[in-house]
Amino acid sequence: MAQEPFDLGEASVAERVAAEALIVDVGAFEGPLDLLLTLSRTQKVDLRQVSILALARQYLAFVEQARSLRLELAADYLVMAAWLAFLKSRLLLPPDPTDDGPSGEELAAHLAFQLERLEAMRTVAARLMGRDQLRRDFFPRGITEDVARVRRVTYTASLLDLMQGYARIRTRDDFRPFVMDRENLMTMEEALDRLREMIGFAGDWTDIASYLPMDWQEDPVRRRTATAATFAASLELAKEGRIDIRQGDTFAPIHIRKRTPRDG
Amino acid sequence: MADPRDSLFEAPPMADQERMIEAILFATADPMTLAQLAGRMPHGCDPATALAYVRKRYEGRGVTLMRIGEAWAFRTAPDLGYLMQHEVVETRKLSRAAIETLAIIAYHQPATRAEIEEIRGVSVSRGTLDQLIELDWIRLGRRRMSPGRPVTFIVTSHFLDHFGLETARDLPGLKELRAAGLLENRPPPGTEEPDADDSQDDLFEE
Amino acid sequence: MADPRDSLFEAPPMADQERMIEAILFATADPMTLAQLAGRMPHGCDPATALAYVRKRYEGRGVTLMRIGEAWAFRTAPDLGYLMQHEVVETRKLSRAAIETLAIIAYHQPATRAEIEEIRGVSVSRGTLDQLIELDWIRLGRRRMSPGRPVTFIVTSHFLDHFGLETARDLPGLKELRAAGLLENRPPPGTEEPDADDSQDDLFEE
Repeated sequence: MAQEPFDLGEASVAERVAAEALIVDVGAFEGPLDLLLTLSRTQKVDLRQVSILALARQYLAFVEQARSLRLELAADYLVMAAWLAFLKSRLLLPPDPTDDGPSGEELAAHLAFQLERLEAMRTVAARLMGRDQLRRDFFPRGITEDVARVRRVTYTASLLDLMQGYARIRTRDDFRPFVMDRENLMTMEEALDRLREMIGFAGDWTDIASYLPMDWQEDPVRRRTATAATFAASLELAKEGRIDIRQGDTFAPIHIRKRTPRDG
Repeated sequence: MADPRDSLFEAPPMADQERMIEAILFATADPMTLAQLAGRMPHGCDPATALAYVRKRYEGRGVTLMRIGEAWAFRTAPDLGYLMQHEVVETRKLSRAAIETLAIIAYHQPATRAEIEEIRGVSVSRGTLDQLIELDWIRLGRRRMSPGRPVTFIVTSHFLDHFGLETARDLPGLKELRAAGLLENRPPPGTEEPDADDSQDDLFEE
Repeated sequence: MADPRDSLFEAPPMADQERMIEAILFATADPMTLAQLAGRMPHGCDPATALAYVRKRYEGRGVTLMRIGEAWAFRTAPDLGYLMQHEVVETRKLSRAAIETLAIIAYHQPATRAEIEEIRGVSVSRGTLDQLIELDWIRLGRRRMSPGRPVTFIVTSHFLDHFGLETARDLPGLKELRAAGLLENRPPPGTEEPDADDSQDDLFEE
């Protein structure tokens, strides 16, 4: 199989055809194992009986030819070539008793196994793809019905949750008991009652502070709540159309007066 | 496999035509008219007759052959429509805000929104109240006779059922809560311990 | 109509259960597991038995009940595929590498990438695996309990559905391949015996 160095100028037609065929072939192989499998088919025997020695020779010749044609061979082809050259020498030489590595026969048997396995996988792959396939040979339901997903959320809480929730509120640091501290709290209702009574006598603008009861003016806490309640009450009365409210400036005293019918 | 249209000049047996109708109507995305069926089936077929047989075969089954205008399709038997619903029940724990709001209403009912907010110290979202109303655990009570006539909330009998209470007065009082170790902090000094029953009387003595 | 779940404590008659199976499986293109069927049927139903009856009923019909892994679906009879030219979904042609990789995973599953490469003798491109995963024909299996804990690939139930296989044990030629020892993980001579107990046995032998 040795060939003259490839030269474009002097190459015969046959050489060029051979070279092109090789280029095509190298591209068509999926790696050295694929190439070996193809080569082994030329032996026309069951893969179990394939002569690995003959196969190694064929492969090496192939690689040699590719090199002589200055074809770029991928590294793994060369690695395989080196390995097959090693295997060839193992198969040809009598076993070295000092070498406890695998024998040439073992290595050859494994290569044969790999080739047979690859071949088998290709066969079953073809059988698999040859099967009836969904949406090509058999079909699923064409008119599907949506299944309405009704999501029902139920909430749960136990009595303990409830009690703990309440306890949590009642033990809060800033907890102020509800409707308790009546002594120092003027409610809006109280202020409203008082204001309703007094406003009838106030025809002119009067400072809202003057409506605070005497006993709510000294203690700052009591004055604050009374002021707030009275102011809120005055807003309520203004809403009802009973009084007018004015404030001259920010933070200036707030004045109220009774609204007369002609104003309304 | 060879297309029977090319090779058959005799129509396939009616049993085969039935199978064809089944397969076509099963797999197509749209109902099919007789003409469309005939166009798909081998020459010489009689889709009208085959269709009649198929229709008979599926009578009373879980799917039936239905006529939709001029076309035909398999449809779920009407009485099995409920199978096309898949109910997923999700159980969630009530949010802390909802629990606290509910607890306040239970202990203080009737309670206005302003009162709930005062006790919780934060505003109560409309959604929280809506959720509790939807759960049928609270409902609107009488309007409070105070300015603005605010609505009040009270707990429902459904609430009592759910929490295994005969009346809201069965709710443990603060003393019991403390005894149960639920109230660890003492109230700030100078404040009196309220009797939780107080605020509930007007509702439950009606 | 009332939900039978609320009112029935006795299971519906088997004939009705058959109808339910028909209705539910006709309504979807996806295979459904026994658990999914049971979830949709009233309490006390026995979908496994009902399925067996339905399967028998549809034997030889234009549509047949097929088992796909752990799930069930109606599919048209393969011999009538020629009638469904309009429904054929053109799929991208798979490369030889993809087809071989798929076959290796199917027959050797769970298979690591290194094993696929060992069998094919070339490296497996990321794109090939991605393509198969995108087709939903393979998915990641458990990690192999070997150094590096490599990921493994296994075929999906969608793969079984696509190729009309009841289980992965029904892959064509599987028995012969196993008998010939071609599915054994045979390490090259002179290398350490790998831990074999994690190989495909668990998937094919129950």
